[in-house]
Amino acid sequence: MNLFLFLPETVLLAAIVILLCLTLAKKDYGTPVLGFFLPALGAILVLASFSSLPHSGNLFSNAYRVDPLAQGFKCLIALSFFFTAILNQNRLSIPFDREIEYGIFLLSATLGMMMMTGAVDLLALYVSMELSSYSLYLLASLRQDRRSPEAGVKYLIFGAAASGVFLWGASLVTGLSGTTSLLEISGKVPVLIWQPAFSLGLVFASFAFLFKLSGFPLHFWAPDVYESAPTPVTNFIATASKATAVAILIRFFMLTGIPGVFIAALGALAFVSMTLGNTVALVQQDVKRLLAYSSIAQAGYILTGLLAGSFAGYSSSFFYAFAYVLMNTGAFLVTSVVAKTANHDNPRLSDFDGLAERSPFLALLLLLSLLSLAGIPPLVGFTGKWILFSAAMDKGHWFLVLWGVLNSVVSLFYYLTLVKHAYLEKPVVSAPIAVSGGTRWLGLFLIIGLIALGLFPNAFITFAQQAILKGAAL
Amino acid sequence: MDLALLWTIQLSGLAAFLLIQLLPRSAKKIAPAIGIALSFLAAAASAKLLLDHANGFGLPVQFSHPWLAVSDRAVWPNIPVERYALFVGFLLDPLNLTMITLVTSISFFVQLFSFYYMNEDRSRARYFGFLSFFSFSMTGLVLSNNLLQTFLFWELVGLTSYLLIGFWYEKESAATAARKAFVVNRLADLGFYLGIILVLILFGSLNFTDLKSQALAQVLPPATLTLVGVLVFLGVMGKSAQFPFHVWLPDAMEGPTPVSALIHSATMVAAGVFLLHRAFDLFSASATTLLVILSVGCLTALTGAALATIQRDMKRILAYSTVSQLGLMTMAVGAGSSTAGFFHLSTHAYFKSLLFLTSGVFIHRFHTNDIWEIGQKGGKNDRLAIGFLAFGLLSLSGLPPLAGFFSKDLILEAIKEKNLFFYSGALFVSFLTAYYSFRMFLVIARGRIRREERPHAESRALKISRNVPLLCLATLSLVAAFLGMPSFHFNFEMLLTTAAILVSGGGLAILRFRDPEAAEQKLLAGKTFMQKILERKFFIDDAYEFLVKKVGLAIAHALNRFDRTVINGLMVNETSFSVMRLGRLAALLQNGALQDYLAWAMTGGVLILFAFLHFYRGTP
Amino acid sequence: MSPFPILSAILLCPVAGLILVLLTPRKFETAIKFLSLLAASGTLVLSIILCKIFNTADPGFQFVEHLEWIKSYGIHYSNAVDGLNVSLILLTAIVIFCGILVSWRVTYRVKDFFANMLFLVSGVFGVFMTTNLFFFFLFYEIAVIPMYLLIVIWGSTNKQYAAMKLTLYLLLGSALMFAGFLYMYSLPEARTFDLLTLKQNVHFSPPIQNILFLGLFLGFGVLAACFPFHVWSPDGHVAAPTAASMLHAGVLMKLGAYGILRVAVTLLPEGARHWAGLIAVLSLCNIVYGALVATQQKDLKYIIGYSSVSHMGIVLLGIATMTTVGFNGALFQMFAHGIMTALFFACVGFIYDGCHTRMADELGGLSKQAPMISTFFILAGLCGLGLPGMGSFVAELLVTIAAVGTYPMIGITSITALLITAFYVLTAVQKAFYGPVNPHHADFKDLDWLQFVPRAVLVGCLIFFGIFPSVFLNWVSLSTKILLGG
Amino acid sequence: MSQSLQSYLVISSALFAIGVFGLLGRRNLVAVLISLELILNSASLNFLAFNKFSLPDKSLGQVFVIFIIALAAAEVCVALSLILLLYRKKDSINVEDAKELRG
Repeated sequence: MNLFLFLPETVLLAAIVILLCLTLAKKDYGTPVLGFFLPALGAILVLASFSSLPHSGNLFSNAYRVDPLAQGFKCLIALSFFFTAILNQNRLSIPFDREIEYGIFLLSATLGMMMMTGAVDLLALYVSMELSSYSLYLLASLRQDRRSPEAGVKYLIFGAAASGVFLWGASLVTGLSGTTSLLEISGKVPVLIWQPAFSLGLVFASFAFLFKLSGFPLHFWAPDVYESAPTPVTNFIATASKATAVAILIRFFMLTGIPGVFIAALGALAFVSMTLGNTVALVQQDVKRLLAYSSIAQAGYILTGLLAGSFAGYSSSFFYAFAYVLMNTGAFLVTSVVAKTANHDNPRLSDFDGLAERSPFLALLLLLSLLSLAGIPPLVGFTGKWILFSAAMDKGHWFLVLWGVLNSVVSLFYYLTLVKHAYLEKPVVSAPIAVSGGTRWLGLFLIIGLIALGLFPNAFITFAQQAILKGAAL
Repeated sequence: MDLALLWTIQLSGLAAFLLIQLLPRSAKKIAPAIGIALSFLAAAASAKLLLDHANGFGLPVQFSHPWLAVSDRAVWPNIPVERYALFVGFLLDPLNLTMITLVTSISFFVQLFSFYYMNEDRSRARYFGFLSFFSFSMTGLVLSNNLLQTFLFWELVGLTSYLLIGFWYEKESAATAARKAFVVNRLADLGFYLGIILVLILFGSLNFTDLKSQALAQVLPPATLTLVGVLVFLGVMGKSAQFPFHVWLPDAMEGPTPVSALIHSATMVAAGVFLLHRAFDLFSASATTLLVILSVGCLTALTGAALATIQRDMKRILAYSTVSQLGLMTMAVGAGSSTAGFFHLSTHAYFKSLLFLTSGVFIHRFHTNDIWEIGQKGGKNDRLAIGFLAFGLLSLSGLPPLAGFFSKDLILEAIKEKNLFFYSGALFVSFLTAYYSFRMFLVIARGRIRREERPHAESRALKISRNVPLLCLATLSLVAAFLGMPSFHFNFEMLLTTAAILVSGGGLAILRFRDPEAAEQKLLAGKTFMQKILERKFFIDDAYEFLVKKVGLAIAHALNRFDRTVINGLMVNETSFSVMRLGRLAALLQNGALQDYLAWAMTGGVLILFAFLHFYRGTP
Repeated sequence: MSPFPILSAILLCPVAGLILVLLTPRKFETAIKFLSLLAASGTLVLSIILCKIFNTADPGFQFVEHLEWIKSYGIHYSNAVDGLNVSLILLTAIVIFCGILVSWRVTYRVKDFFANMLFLVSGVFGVFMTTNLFFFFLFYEIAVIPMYLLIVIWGSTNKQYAAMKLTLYLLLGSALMFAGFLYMYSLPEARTFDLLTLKQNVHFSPPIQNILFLGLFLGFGVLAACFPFHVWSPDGHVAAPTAASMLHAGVLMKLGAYGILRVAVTLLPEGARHWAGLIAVLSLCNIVYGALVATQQKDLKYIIGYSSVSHMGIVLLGIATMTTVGFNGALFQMFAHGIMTALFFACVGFIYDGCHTRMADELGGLSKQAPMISTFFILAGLCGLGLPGMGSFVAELLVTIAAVGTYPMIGITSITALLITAFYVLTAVQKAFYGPVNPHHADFKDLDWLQFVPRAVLVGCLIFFGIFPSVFLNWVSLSTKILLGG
Repeated sequence: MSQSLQSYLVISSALFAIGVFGLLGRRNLVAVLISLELILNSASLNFLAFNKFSLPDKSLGQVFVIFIIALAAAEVCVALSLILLLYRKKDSINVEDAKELRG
């Protein structure tokens, strides 16, 4: 068992252990932990996952698979953890005594997500999913105000119901196929598909993953949780957990294939989540809730890519997930800084007024990330959408593609409204906003990333295609 | 050698215009000098050309150069020339030569006279610039060798008349008159434009030398021949102020008088008749076109003459008389002899511009256009002007030795052969012409002087620039009569009829206007029914007013509201508001209750379940 | 791969200018202005050289540049020039050069203004050059967002509504294009976004051609202000600042018409012939409707906005005739109208800055006060109403010849628009320029030499191409013949 | 699928349905938690039924069930702490009161 295969996870485990010991110590180490320890750890984690990219092999008697697909997503999750760690500088209303627990839950959620990307065994998948979900439920309710426990409870019960459905589906699948390892199941699928119970189990299992992706029927938790969770956590939920959802869906669909009827159902779900996400976002006043609905709409676009079920579909979803992480982090970074200056964690549209005068850097970052979310060239969002929709169009889903593009036009309306507030309105208080070191460097990295990846995406697209090829090969 | 001369004639106007524009503000004073010098150069060049080809030897000379490639076998397989292009070039033949000398000479004299007329006006430079630009475009029109180039300069001439009519643009009436002139011309030019395109498409070439009636008859069926002829005639109607489109000419008198002398009596309005003569084969190819031309000409002549009889404004009388003379010329062409029409055009150009310049002298001196006031302010004391006025009016009404008599006789003969009804119309028109010319002369010459206006002293240069053009124009009109006469045959019977008309028309005028004061009282006292109609100009202006305001702008107003409410309101705003309403509706779905969320989620799952079972026929 | 990639050089000029402007700090305003002027004049010089060395005899693509971009999706950064886009590149260069000079007097947030202008124009250059559908779409949408910012921040009457409407409308149009391009890519024998390979080895069946052409035509028609979708252009132009509306009306609307020619007609000839009748009728509506509504407008910019709708109708009519003469006329009209509208907006912008009003009734007697700017406006107006000796006359002549040749009734009725245009142009001139001097703006000064130069350049181009149209037609006629399978 | 396996599956589906019904119907949050447990138990019943009748590797089902039980316990502990937090803020654990986040 070559240790390097498991490097990122070991780094996380070690960190969790260290933090647990710190909680025992009497002195309160909260601020240095969040201020210095987590970002440094994030950097190490990113380095570890990028260095372990080329490795591949099977662990824990084929329950855990390390291949470019899993490693690629691990890097993505590490990146979003690192971004969240940096965003923690502008955290609000998290009581001092809970800061270390905040760190621990963040780490355990990341560990759970990383395990999920690698898990090819239903049991391993279930355990890691529960690990990451439980830590996210707690993270969502750490804030001091009245409404965060309500969000936490909602998130938990919704998640538990979804994992219950997953379990029920998994039981049927395991029962009929006789094994919990996805690799063997994928071998048996052509035989077993004729039994309705088996495909029913498959459908229920993959239906449950929509919860993490916040796709249509299972998206209800997203707006409430995004609004009441602290902004760094919202960013983490929006980026990391959605990326993991994409990872599992790619893995699951690739190995077990999508039954014909389910493609039509997924198409309908994608259609509704796009429309719902974009239209409701038009009427939102709270920025985090607006971004929640925008992420529901983005889930719709990713579903369109996934349901193509083709090699191009999976690789473009992988690319789009990466682009999505960058775009969303940009938007949440600006929201967190604005929230910090406005000193309440739910900035409204009006809090963004005159951002261009107060800090041109933030305004530019906001403009670029929102336009990229809307799919405007030359940013990465556009290239992502282009290859995503071209995969769907190859499979003949022309209506979904047309509907997706029309939706991105509608989405441009509320993105541009936000941009208008930033660029056009006069600021209420016109003091310039100082952007601290870490956030400024992250912002710069994001701006360059959005434009560079948009214009020169060839390298990453080829990597994504390799990852999918290797992931599919048993 | 000819090409060099042609280029000098053509470009001298343009050179003057550009030079004057580029003059710095301080040197604006020398603008008249440039204008006059270069127009003299053009006149000299055309005179030289006239001498070179005195009796038409070595003509016609043609230089043409391809301008625009219009090649499309796909659309018009039957076009004769494989890759035909639209050409630009000069054509020189007897007709052009006489016309070019006429145009350049008159424009030189008018420029000379304008030095006297416009010397107090501050924006003189702009005036002389536009005048030179006018002579450039007029020469271009005359010398062109194909229909398209004629149309090109046709529009430019329309533009300069717009600029010159609206020269004193501070005056609201001048600006409106200018716009009216341009729009009416434009309306007529549409027909001309369409005619040219039809000829180009159906016949392939626009060159005058190719437009022979036999060639046309072979290619085009008779119906299209008439259509094309009438369409091109529409353009002529616009420019030469024929019946429905004559409304702009009287209003064009808002411009300075030398302008009216040059443009609205001699050259521009004559362009139409010139085109009739130039492209006569196009019209004579079908008899119906000639009939149309004849009837429109007669209608114009009658309305022009009738309206001229009751005008008080001196320039308006001359304007209406130009309209009626143009009607006569068109009737001559309609009657089949375009040479008679053209001959009358050349003589009329000279004595009519002479008349306008004399009216310029009166207006400049007495600062009023009304003939009664001029009479009262001592019009008859200006010996020279009265003399020229008499000379012009008599040649207009056709006194034998003068120019008018010969050209009008030819026209009457041509129309007589053609058709008696129109011949009687022409006679009545010349009767009315005699009547209003004598009326004008009597009112000015015999008016009792009330408040005498002593002429303020003028410098020698001004005197020359006033009298020389008048003198030259008078002599030239006589010279043109004798020189340009196509064929002199003494028709005694025609001499008798014209003399009779002259005597009766003049006598009636003398009878009524022997004592202008009494005539004015009688006029003011009671307006006969006939006078009321004439006053309202046969309600044509009101018809235009109605068409433009009530019909045209009403449609535009309705379309504008349609655009704002239906397209902008309905298609654009409604769709976006409905999307917003859909959003608000969908937001209700998110009502905060956990169990509603779970209910919606589970129904979603169950729906998929049912869909699955329903469609699941064992095929994955 | 020609030795010196002139096309990429033309594209990189504004991009380099943009980067330099972004780097210069905010307070060096004159430096920013000179930088952008340098970039604009760079493109102008290069495009004039391009037009000079463009070989009118060679029917195929020239100055081809090719660069692998995303191999797996058949996306290459490939530029090429033929008859269709050489004149449009020149047009863009001229309009941006004059636009920069005209906006010399902008004072509010100079850096962002010029950055947006250069970004907008690099998008437009990109579209005109590329022969790859991906980059066509990429540059097409790049040009939209700076236009939104230009209108929102520096605009005038109800700018927010107009900016949002304009952006959403154009993106709606581009959505149809997006779906069309992807559909073409999805066909098994296509698998590439390169226009040339698509043209050779993809043969769409007639029913698909019809639907696809309709989608693409509507997508491009929105930008070319085709009849039912024209309503964004007058509002957009009125609200935009001078230079932005110059660029937008002058160049961006031609993008739509160019797109129809380059993509829709090249790839789907049968579809084009199938819908030609409908396009002809729509363009007739454009022409007559635009002219009629323009007569009702009080604001000078609205008059120009609706006159652009009417003139774009002539372009669409030219395309609808599906003949080489019609195409030549359409391309010529695109060029001539681009310059004319730029001149119009330049003059009205200058008047608006001076008199703080654009209502024709409130401006009076400007000719007396400011003869130079009034002459420029009147010249632009005369070109608008198709006065011979100016570019638009030749274009309208060619299009009318083609139209009367193919659709006689439509051709004849389209001529009436010349009369209506004459009416509303002269009414506007009379109200705004003639008549007694209005004391309200007695202090309105005339053009200084810096503002004189751009407008003189525009008038010069109009008159040059009006008198020597064959210069333009030599560029264009060969490739339109090939486009129609000559 | 032998006859008795089907009867077990029917029972577990019934259990699953009851759990879902309880999830949607009950007003008390703790009751909702209980119905969640029911769903998890129905899944483990499924596993055991399959384990008994058709699974080749008998240990698979039991291992899975043990994990389910362990994770259910963890879930309950987290859920109860959150419900306690909610109770402290809102003095009631009624699902209808947790409706402030909406729109």
